[in-house]
Amino acid sequence: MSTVEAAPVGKALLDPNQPVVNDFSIQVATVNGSGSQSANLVLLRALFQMGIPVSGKNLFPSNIAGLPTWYTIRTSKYGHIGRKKEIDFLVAMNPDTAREDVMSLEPGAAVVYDAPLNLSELRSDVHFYPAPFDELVQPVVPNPKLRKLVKNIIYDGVLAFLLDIEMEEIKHALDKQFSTKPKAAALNWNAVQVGYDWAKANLTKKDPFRVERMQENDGKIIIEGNAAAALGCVFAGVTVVTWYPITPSSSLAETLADYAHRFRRDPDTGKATYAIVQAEDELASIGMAIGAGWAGARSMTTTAGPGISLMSEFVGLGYFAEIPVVLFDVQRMGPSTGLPTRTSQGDLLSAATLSHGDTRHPLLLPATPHECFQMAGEAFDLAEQLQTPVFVMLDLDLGMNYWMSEKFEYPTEPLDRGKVLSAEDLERLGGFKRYADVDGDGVPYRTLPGTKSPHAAYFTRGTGHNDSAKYSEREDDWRNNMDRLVRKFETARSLVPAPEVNMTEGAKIGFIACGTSDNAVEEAQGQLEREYKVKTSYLRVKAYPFNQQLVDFVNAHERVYVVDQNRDGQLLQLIRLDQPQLPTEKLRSIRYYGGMPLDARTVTDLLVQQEGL
Amino acid sequence: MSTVEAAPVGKALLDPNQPVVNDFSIQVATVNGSGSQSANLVLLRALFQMGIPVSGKNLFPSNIAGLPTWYTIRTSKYGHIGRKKEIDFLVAMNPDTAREDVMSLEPGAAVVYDAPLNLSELRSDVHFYPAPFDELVQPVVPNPKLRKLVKNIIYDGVLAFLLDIEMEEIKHALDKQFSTKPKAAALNWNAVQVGYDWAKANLTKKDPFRVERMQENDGKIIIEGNAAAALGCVFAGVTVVTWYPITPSSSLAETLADYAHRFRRDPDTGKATYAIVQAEDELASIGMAIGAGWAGARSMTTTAGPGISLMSEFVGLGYFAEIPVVLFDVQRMGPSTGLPTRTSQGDLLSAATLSHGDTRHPLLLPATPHECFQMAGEAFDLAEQLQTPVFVMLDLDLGMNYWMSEKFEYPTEPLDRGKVLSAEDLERLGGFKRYADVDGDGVPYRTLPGTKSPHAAYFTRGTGHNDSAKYSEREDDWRNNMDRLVRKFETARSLVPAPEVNMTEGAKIGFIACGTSDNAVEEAQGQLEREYKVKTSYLRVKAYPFNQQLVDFVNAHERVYVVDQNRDGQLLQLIRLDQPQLPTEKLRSIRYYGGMPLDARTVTDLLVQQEGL
Amino acid sequence: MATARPVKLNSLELPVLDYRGAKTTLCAGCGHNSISERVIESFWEMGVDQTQVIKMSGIGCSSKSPAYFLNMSHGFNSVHGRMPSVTTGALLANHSLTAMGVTGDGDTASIGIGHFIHLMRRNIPMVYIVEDNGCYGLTKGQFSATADIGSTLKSGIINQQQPIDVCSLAIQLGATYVARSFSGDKKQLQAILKGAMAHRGTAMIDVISPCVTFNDHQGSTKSYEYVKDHREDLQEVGFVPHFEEIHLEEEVQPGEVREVRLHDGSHLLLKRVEADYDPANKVNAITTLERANEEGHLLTGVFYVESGKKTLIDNLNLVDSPLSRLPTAQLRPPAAALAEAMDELT
Amino acid sequence: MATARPVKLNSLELPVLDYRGAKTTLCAGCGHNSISERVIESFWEMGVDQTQVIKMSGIGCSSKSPAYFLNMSHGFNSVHGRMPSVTTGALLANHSLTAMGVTGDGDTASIGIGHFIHLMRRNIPMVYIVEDNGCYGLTKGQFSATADIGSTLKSGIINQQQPIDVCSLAIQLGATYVARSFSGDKKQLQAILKGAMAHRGTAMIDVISPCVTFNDHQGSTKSYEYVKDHREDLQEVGFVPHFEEIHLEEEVQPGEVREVRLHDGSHLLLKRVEADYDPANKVNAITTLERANEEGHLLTGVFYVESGKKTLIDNLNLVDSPLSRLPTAQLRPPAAALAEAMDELT
Ligand SMILES: Cc1ncc(C[n+]2csc(CCOP(=O)(O)OP(=O)(O)O)c2C)c(N)n1
Ligand SMILES: Cc1ncc(C[n+]2csc(CCOP(=O)(O)OP(=O)(O)O)c2C)c(N)n1
Ligand code: SF4
Ligand code: SF4
Ligand SMILES: [Mg+2]
Ligand SMILES: [Mg+2]
Repeated sequence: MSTVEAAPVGKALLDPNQPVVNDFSIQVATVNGSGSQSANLVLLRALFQMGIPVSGKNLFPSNIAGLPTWYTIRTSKYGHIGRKKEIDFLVAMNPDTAREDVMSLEPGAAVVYDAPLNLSELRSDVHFYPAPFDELVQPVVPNPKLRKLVKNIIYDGVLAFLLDIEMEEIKHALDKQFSTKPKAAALNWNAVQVGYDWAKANLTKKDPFRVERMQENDGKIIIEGNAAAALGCVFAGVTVVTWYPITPSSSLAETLADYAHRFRRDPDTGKATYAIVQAEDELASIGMAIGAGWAGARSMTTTAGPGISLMSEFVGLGYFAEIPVVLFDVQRMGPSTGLPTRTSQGDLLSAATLSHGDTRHPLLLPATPHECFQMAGEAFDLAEQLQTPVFVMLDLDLGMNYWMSEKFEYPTEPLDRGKVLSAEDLERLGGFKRYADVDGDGVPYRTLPGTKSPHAAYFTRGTGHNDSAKYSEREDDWRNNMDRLVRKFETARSLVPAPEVNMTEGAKIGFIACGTSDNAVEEAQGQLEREYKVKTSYLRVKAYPFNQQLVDFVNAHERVYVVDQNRDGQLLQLIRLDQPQLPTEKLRSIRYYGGMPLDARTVTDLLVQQEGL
Repeated sequence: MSTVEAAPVGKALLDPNQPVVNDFSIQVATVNGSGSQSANLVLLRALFQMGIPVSGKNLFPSNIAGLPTWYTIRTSKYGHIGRKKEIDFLVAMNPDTAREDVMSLEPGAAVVYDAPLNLSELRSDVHFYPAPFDELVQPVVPNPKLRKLVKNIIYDGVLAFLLDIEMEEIKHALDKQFSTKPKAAALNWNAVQVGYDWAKANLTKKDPFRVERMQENDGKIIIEGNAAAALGCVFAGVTVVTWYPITPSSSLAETLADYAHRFRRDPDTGKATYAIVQAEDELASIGMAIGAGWAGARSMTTTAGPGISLMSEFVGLGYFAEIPVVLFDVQRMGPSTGLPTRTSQGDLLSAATLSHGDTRHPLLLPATPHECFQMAGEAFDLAEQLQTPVFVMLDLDLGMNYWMSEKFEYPTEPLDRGKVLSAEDLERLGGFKRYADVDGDGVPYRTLPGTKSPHAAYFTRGTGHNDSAKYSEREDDWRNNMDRLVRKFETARSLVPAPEVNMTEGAKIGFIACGTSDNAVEEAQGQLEREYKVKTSYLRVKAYPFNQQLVDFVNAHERVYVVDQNRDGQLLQLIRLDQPQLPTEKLRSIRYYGGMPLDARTVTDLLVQQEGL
Repeated sequence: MATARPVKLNSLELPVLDYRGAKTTLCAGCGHNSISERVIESFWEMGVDQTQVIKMSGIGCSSKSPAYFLNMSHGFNSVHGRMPSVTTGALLANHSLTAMGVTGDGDTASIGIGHFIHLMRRNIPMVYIVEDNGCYGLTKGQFSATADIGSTLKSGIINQQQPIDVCSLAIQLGATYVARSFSGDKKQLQAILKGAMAHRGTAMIDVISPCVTFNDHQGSTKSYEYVKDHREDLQEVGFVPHFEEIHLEEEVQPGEVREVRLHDGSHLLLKRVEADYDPANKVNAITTLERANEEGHLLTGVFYVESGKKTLIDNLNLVDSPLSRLPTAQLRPPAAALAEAMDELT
Repeated sequence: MATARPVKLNSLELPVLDYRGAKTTLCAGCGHNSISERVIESFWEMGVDQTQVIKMSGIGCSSKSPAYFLNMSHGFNSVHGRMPSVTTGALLANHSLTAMGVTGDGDTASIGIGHFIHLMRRNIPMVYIVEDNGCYGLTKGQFSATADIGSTLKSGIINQQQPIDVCSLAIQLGATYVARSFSGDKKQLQAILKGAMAHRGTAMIDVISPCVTFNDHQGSTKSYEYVKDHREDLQEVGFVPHFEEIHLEEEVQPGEVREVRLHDGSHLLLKRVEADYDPANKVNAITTLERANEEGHLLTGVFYVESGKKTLIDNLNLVDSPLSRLPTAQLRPPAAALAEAMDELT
């Protein structure tokens, strides 16, 4: 590949005298299992601690060690923390990908690379900074075995010099990272300094990119969505957690176990107020969760697409026998095993309609760790209020990447345990009918096993039953029950979180999106306004089923673009199924299904294309 | 309950002097496991042999013995073989339901009943014929144990007298029914005659219902849809059948085993050209079928709703790894275990979109045994042409009830085994790319394991792959592959059977329906024309995805009613998802989900309601 | 309150009638009905508080039977083959419940064998009854995974596949009370059942329970006939509840009887133990079963009893009060906890 | 064609290189890689025609390995825990194929145990290798169902659940060649593997294969260290292919060696059989394993070999030519057949 292909000869480089401050992206290309993860997190934290809006996206392979990994960090003084497509600053440590990584840069970008890779010949329109990492690491780490793991941290030092990252913050971040391993902390700090000093002594800054302290992050935290959801569950009083390991959901259950162990044990006895069981498979984990929900637990399971498919039969039982249970689906790229370490919103349709026969399930659609925390609580309340399976749909980007966030507020509302009759209630009522629609909201009353009353017992089944939960094949019983379930779903419509609506004066075009598409859409709105003078409104749904606000939003605009991170436009499909009266010609689809976190430019380009701008 | 409630006093009975010939319904109410099934089939056959258009619907409980069963037979000189709601002639043999059965009759109906039940007091506006079945059976069957089983056949004799059914035809039908058990045949014939003679001597005909020989059934057969599909598979060259028992699909696999045993063994060696395996569960049966399809078999599995749910993960693999396999879903009433012995079209949506991630699967939608036979063949061709799972959606009504049908034509077209490369092809081509879109139709070429060529091997996986079937996590590989699968689905659109369109001059209203809704819709069209002077057109889809004809049909009418035998209007939902550009305001929904075979009156009433006629 | 009583009452002052369920819809003569009778008697005689019992099952004729006993207990007729996981979950939510699982051989050994195995591994505290007729009754008699090689269907089809012995599997995989009985043996089944109720841990009982409609013919190895001819008792099983004294009938010599003490203080009395069979010896138990299978004997009796082994519930170290009954105060950590977590993340 | 050869060729005139696969993406030092090496050597040395082989697996690091051997064979990396059913189906379609299944302990013993059991019951003719590291490697090291009680995770968590011994299950359920080996024992593993290839029926081999990244630490019972310390060989296993003469080294006394003849005429040589262990004795095999487990020994060797037992394929009485290759003439019955069926239905 000649340099010419990469950039027209003579194209002027960006002028370093016009610095680009707090508004660029860094990509670190390494090999997984090489300890680069901590080096990257230290970098991210240091920038975060400098008060600069920042985000980090880990692009890792579906294997344990030896394959290419990319970590991209974006700093944005404007607070845009969605993915940025173009890489401004590359750290090339992986021989296997270095060539392609460099060739795909925009002119004017900068590259720190492992000297032996000899990348500087590749093109003339980017700034190169070779660094002899192996030589640098040797004196720091006598033991050759350990070198591989420390080598990477050195680029933190080099970047600190090139980008003006404050060394104290790197030190601080390092200590946090290795809080449990002071030895490792010291060793790594040592290595960082070596990198910094060497860079200072040997490199001259040529590129325009640098950072400056800001005050944006005061009181903010940095956390993965899975951890946030886990905390949400712990504070929502989850009592039974059953799961089966699967990327990208495993860390939700594992973090939950850690937090629960700390915060959910009896101070005196040390005994647990929760049970976490790793099941033998997903059929068992949902089965246990359903059994637990039936017996009165706040129960949940965590999984990803393949697990959702395996849970279909049981979720149908949960819907029809009316059992509260919460399912966390941390979506990855499907179909089938697909790309286990790539993000997507590909399970929306299957989750909402999971199982044979006529079934519908509420979905909660968090877009931030803050919402992961909050909606975890709402999910358990909804499940028990409605006595039905409730899905919380995260995705890999939200669940496994680190996000800046406001601190979570301590929940003050009491837990809503739904319509459960106590022995006393039963005494007073002289009995009850499990599936009678007493309140007209489609939600029946239930009793828990173990309720000490001769009137408490009823028989739960996935087969036809009448109001009294007695087996019935009668047509009228069947239809009454199925119609009540529709009423119940309408009740759900009024209970689930309302969308976030953002109307723009004079906008003819509207966006509808959910989950992690949020950052890209918001940033795209700005791009459209600035670059194309196109005003847009934006409605972000936070849950399915949808409410009147969505209908009004569509009616209030000439064209509405529904943004989906899947091939088939599943959010749009759900809207069509849920609100069939909406004028079809107004609804358009913006779909991205490449597995990366969605970026604003993609959204902008696809809209511009369809608008013919 | 007083007779007054049942019918206004003084309401005149139908005049027996104005006979109702070949246009009424008979319902036999018995207890299951009491041998009534053969008595009813003999009745059905006798009428069939008399050349009268006839249909029989068995309404049985989800248990083996001792619960109420109803068998309804409809004779219709007009050829309407859908279910008729109103019962004209009741045979009440079941003490548990007799009261309700009688009270729900229209005035003017007739009732033959087991004398001890004393039903004649119940109301004065129906004709009663008590018969002492126990007394009658005693002399016929010395052994008390056997009496229960023979008692029922006696009502055939009584009905023969009351309805003018030809005794020779009953004899003929009996011999067919008991062809393998001449002793039983004789015994039962004896009992029938006893019934006839007794009736002749003791009953005076009061009601207007009777039959007369016609010539409608020459060359016709009478068969269940499951048996027809089984025959279709045998003649379509199915080689691997894996299944797990479940009502109402079991008889498809079991009949297939019988036919295959007769017609698919090597005449010389007696060895089988097919393998049928009862798997340990549905996950295994679809897994085996997929493994077999991958290795070159024409493979299939049979199941019902719960099995479909359990097969979700594997079907996603089949879609993504592109493996031919045929799934027969004989639909029963869901969700969950639901009503295993009631019919429905409740799996349409879940089957078409089965599995997580972005997936779509072709559905074939037979309406008659004739189509069951034919589409079984088409399904295997399609699965191998498209290299993807193909569903054939029957329902309990079609699969387990007896239907009149034209004889099946012997298939003459060669089997289409799809794009399979032989060792010679590979030699010539010097290799191949498993997932390359060579022909632009989205359908790639494959090789079968065991192909003796160094170029034949490729690696099949449910994870991301490139054209050459190599593992890939690259965004471009993923998107190219997913886009090709969309092209492939468009190819499917052009290959699946076209709808049956029936345009009516000047009709503003159209019907769209599928499967067993057909009879009800056709009859309803007549009712609307006669009773409301409303002209309607009718399009019956035979497959999903849909084609341009459906779009044109919708555009050609002011309002289109989509008929569904499920609660959520799943056929309409599929139409919305597949053809989102269709004007929503035109599309309306007629839904029945009571579990009985759909009847014309229900369709008519629901349309009239919405039309405000 | 000791007034003259018209009907016999148990320790809870309840007549046996109160322990019945809905009218059975199973075939007359079905072995499953006899088992339901034994359940009713046993729970009544042991004076169990029904409100603290859960009746769990999968799908099948056998799985329907929980509807036919213990009307005052919550019941859950779940999905095919999945009773083990549902029951496990229910006990996680409320470990004070007494769990009674009833399933079929198809439900457990065919579709459900995976969940069965993992339940045994966890030693979930419950009574697990397999109503074993070697076929799928509810779907009209196809072979299940416990059908013996050579056994025939009514249609004449012969089973050629290795049967699964749920007892030897259960022992091997960690169940702590494993026995086999016959629906037709009132006395043995009741003793074994009561023993299971008195045990803490997974008590797995395989009960041969003929399907009179589809698998009770000549050639079937699960017919009443066949069982009578091929059955061999490992011991004569007696049961003495914790609230009664053990006293052996005269004719029995002490050495002849092995007393097995159970969790709640009740005892099993195993009489005429062949070769002084030790139900605590795992390897021997498995060997004995394998041998019996090879020799074509249908061995019944109590094969294995292990007391004191921890259950999953024990291992989870849960608070004493059932999780399902915990008040918000115990479910939601204090604000300080959240603050702590937040500070770590800044 | 006997010209001077630069590289060693096998009976098919192929170099071992031709039996390799893609470059492994597993961790350096992973036991699974060693097993792949043994597979490559064994198939090469036995001169197997790769085009007639299918490589089947589920999901996991272990299940990835079929991509790393036998490039010229069709491979199928299916879904988690379902390799058994997919392989069964493939063999139904074409019973002339040689099936090589590779899975992990999580894939087989956790999610897949049900399908595993039913595969054993059917005695499906295949080599079934469990690459057993006691954990879920690909999802970062959680316990699988073969983890021993007391074994710890890196995080310190201790397993409290009864492990599944896939060997004793396999024997009990009908597998006809059952062995255990260690990824680090080149000689034994290769002999056992070749024996499996020469056998007809289900050959189930449990290969302890340490996960260096997540389960090779102190406290793990599946670490290289632990295996070295606790391993016990039931026999020294030798293999003589059908195309070679058996000759015993001098120092071995005839009585010391047991020769087991295999389906294709090859022989296993089991030396220094402890207590003259008879691999044809099922009950004894199971007892031996259970005892070893109780005593905490990791027993390796060939535990059970049963020859001549019918496979599912045999029982189905299929035509000789693979179903996948039948011409239309054999697939579609004549018109007369349909006419006959129609007439019966009039
Ligand atoms: C997922 C699923 N598959 C299949 C069925 C159909 N089915 C109902 S009961 C049954 C087998 C019951 O056999 P068993 O457990 O032995 O009970 P039995 O009727 O013999 O007492 C089957 C296959 C079902 N209900 N659900
Ligand atoms: C249905 C489903 N559930 C969970 C997963 C996630 N997953 C991938 S591999 C694996 C376990 C692998 O363990 P094992 O079979 O022992 O293989 P190893 O990696 O240890 O070699 C799991 C749980 C999946 N891919 N599919
Ligand atoms: S079919 Fe068999 S198992 Fe079912 S109820 Fe009747 S006898 Fe019992
Ligand atoms: S993680 Fe463990 S099992 Fe997976 S490749 Fe690495 S060492 Fe092997
Ligand atoms: Mg059974
Ligand atoms: Mg493993």
